Amino acid sequence: MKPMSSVVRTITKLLLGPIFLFGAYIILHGHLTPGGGFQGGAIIATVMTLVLIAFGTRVWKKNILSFIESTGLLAFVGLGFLGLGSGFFLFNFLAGSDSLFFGKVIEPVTGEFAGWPANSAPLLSGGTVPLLNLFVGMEVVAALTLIIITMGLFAFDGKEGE
Amino acid sequence: MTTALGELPYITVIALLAIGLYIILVKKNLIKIAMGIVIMEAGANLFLITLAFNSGDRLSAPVFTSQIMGGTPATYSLPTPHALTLTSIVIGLATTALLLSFIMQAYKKHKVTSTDEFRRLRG
Amino acid sequence: MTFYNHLIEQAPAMVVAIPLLFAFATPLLFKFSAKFGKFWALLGVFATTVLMYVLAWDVLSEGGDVVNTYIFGAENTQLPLPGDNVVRISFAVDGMSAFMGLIMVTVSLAAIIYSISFVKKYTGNAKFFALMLLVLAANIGMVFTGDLFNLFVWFEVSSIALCGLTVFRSERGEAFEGAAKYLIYSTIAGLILLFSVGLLYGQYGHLNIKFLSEAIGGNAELLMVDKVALGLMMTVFALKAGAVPMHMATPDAYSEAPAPVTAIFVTASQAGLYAMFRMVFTLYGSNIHLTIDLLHAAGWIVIILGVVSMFVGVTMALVQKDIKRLMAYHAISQTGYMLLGVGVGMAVYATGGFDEFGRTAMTGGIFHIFNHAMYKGLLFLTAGAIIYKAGTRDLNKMGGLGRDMKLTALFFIIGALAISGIPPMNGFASKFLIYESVFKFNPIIGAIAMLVSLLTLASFVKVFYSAFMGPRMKEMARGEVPAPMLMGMAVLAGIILVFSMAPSLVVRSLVDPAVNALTGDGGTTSTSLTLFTGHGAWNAVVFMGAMISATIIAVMIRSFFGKKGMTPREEGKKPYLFGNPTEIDGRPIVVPGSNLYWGFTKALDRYYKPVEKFHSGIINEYVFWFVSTLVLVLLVMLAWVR
Amino acid sequence: MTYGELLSDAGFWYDLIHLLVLIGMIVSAMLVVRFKDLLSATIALASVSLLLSLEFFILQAPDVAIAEAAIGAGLTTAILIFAVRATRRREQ
Repeated sequence: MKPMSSVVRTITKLLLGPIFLFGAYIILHGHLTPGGGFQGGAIIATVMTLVLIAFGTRVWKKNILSFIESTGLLAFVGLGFLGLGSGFFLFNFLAGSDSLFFGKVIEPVTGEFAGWPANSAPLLSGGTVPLLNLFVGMEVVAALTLIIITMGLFAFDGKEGE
Repeated sequence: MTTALGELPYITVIALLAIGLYIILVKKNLIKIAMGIVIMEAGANLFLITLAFNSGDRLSAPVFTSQIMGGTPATYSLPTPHALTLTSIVIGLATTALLLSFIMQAYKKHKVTSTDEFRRLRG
Repeated sequence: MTFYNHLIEQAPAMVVAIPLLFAFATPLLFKFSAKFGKFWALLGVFATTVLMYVLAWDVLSEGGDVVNTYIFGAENTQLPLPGDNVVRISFAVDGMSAFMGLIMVTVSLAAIIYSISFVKKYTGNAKFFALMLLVLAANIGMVFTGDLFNLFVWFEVSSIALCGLTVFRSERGEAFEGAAKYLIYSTIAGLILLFSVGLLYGQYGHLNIKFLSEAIGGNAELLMVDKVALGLMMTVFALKAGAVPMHMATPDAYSEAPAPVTAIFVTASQAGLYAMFRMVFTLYGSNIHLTIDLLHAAGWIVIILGVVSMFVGVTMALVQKDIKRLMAYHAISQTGYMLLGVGVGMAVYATGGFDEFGRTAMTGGIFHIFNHAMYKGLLFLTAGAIIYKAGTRDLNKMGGLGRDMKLTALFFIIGALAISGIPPMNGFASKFLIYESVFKFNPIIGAIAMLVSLLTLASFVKVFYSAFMGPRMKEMARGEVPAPMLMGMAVLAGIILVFSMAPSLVVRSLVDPAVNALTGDGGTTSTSLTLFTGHGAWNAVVFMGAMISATIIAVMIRSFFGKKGMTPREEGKKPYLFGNPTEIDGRPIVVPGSNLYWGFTKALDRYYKPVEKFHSGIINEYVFWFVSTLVLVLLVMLAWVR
Repeated sequence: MTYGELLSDAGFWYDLIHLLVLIGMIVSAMLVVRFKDLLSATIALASVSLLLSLEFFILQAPDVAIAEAAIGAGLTTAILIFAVRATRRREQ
């Protein structure tokens, strides 16, 4: 696929940042507000599609994408196995453990430990859930972009995909 | 259900399923058939979400910040079907992408787009 | 808590999580070294197999009706269900699940060992092995799941991954066609399944199977939504299992997929069977007085699907020229036996007939699932080996492979005898249970079942004759297939031989717990080394003893009274089917495999013409048959069930 | 005041928008059937997805609405356009 006109490319450059940021927000804030790894990942993948259409198919490297995809999936399952260490598969072992970022569950009014997460709404309260969202997001971005690139290459350049 | 529309979402579900099925049964173009599947998926997803909305009087989205804003925990629409629908959307995308790439490859190999020609395997 | 207890507690989740972990790591490791990647994939499937065997041992030795639950992310994985945890994702492993899990891991192990050298000549092996492991995880997930939505998810994951594998490095455009048809079929089926899950969720507000089962059983009378949901689900799972008239995409995908993938395809179809039986017995069987008519109607639907599948499958197989397509139609025909056996069990469930012959029929049907997975997996693997060496899949263009591929020929014979139900193979043991009990249920159906077995043998004679006998075709590669492929086949062949000799032990330790898990019956079918059906008995060891002594007597008679001076080779010189040089011009005489039963098929022209038109290859018509079956089943459910 | 109450309080306008979205969805789906030009049909399908995501939003499922908007209206449309580009544009 050839790059499109400079108008399209400029608009794409302008839109790129905000949409990417929105996708990242949806991923990282997914345990508290509507959204999560999949939704955010899909939004970022639409940006990737935009970039692909505006700048041509040469932009993305497939190898890196498939590496990110495998890593995301592996990290997700790995986190499930880590839960095994302190309890059971996919156990939310960070919740309520007062660890660095994700474990603090504090009642916003009284400041005391509030038990299980997601009953109240401080940002750093989901335990492993934000991490899982992040990994899912990685996987989804990479996988959907790969699909788009492979099909785009096939449709416009007549190349066989992997 | 507090709206005046009553059963209309369900009627839409039936309509979407029927239109999708009609496309799959009648239309001969393979890409049209893929579109029919997408429409049927839309119908099934809408069915699940409507179910979640209709269960009792729980009308609000399952956003937990609403509790801080003064809502009671009981006033949210059921989150389970939402999770189901999300999964079904993911699966739908995967099948659509895979099906379209098969159709593209088959076109490249044999130049077929119609189901009448897409029948080397038969008998 | 000892290590063993901890292992058993975690095993249900691990059996799914380990193949997933290995699958996702495989592409990364292939980047370093292809050899290491293959070893890693093999390690993954091996670890899963060992863990599954340990779990199955634990579950089956408890008699099968004890449910080993696993609730994801909970503080205690083994909380009783239903309880506070009904919203969570859960696995429930009982005898039937463990039985199916054993099948999945065994066939996958054989298929992955086989693939190591089978896919060597292609690129992109990393994705192949990753997808194989993913299919394994999806299949096990489908038989372990304790809630309906997970069932849908694993159903779709398995379909999508299998379609991806079907087109793996295929130069044939037909592979894309087969995969696309299978994908369209299974996607529409999946949507109907999702819709029916939605119906049950809307009515009862839960997805957990145990919870739903108690909710349905607690009703004063059957609701319309219950009947509709059961009808939809049964048809969907019959499609996944490949029952006629919703089977058309199945032979397309089976025959175009690479051989190890086809072997796994068979187990994926059987997961569909499992899901159907699970829905009928576990979801609707908790209050028999309420659902007795429903189960009776469901049983008859399953029986009719089974009989039609058996007959259409085997007759279509007789006229095939493509070796894998022929075997694919046999897979459909054999699925008919399982449907028939369990269907008879369903139809007489909770009536007097169940103790009399229903249980025997069910045991036969479920035992046949195991046998079918083993011998059909083996046969598909041998077909792959034949295609690997012959370079063609057309039966008329191959021949003489038996001279070089002696081991493959042996494995093929084992598989072919087993699928045709020749004593003393394991296929006979399960078919024996089905014949005896179905004959008591309805003599005509029993007779059809035996006729189908005969036709099966006839068509495998044709394959053996075309592929292994006759003159060697010039363009074919010489020699035996590589060792890993032989090992993969040997695993399955060994299991078939062992199970042939001790069918009653297998029934007692594997099949009875599975039947008990479905029906909650608690009975047994066999004692000691003999299988009893109430009418007759089958003991492979006695049979073998009789056969060996008969052979010895025959040899003795021949050596004492036989005509002296006749060399063994003289008989073979005649221009018979074996393709030896004729005395006239020295050229070999070959009857092409597809002409072997020409007279038979010609005589049945009035049957074959419409049936071949029925398999038209047009996907719109295929979907139409699916939808009309769906409508028919729903009509039966709504009009005839009280 | 929760989100649902906010929307229900809008009363007539809420119902009107709901009605329009549902009818628009059925009409767009019928247009998919009617259009012989596959690119037009793809755009009609995208509008089905877009209206579906609006409907999800009205039915209090914002997370599903986000996913449907990104997937249905964005990515599915893109791959359908690729597929039409790689095969024939008109349905014969």
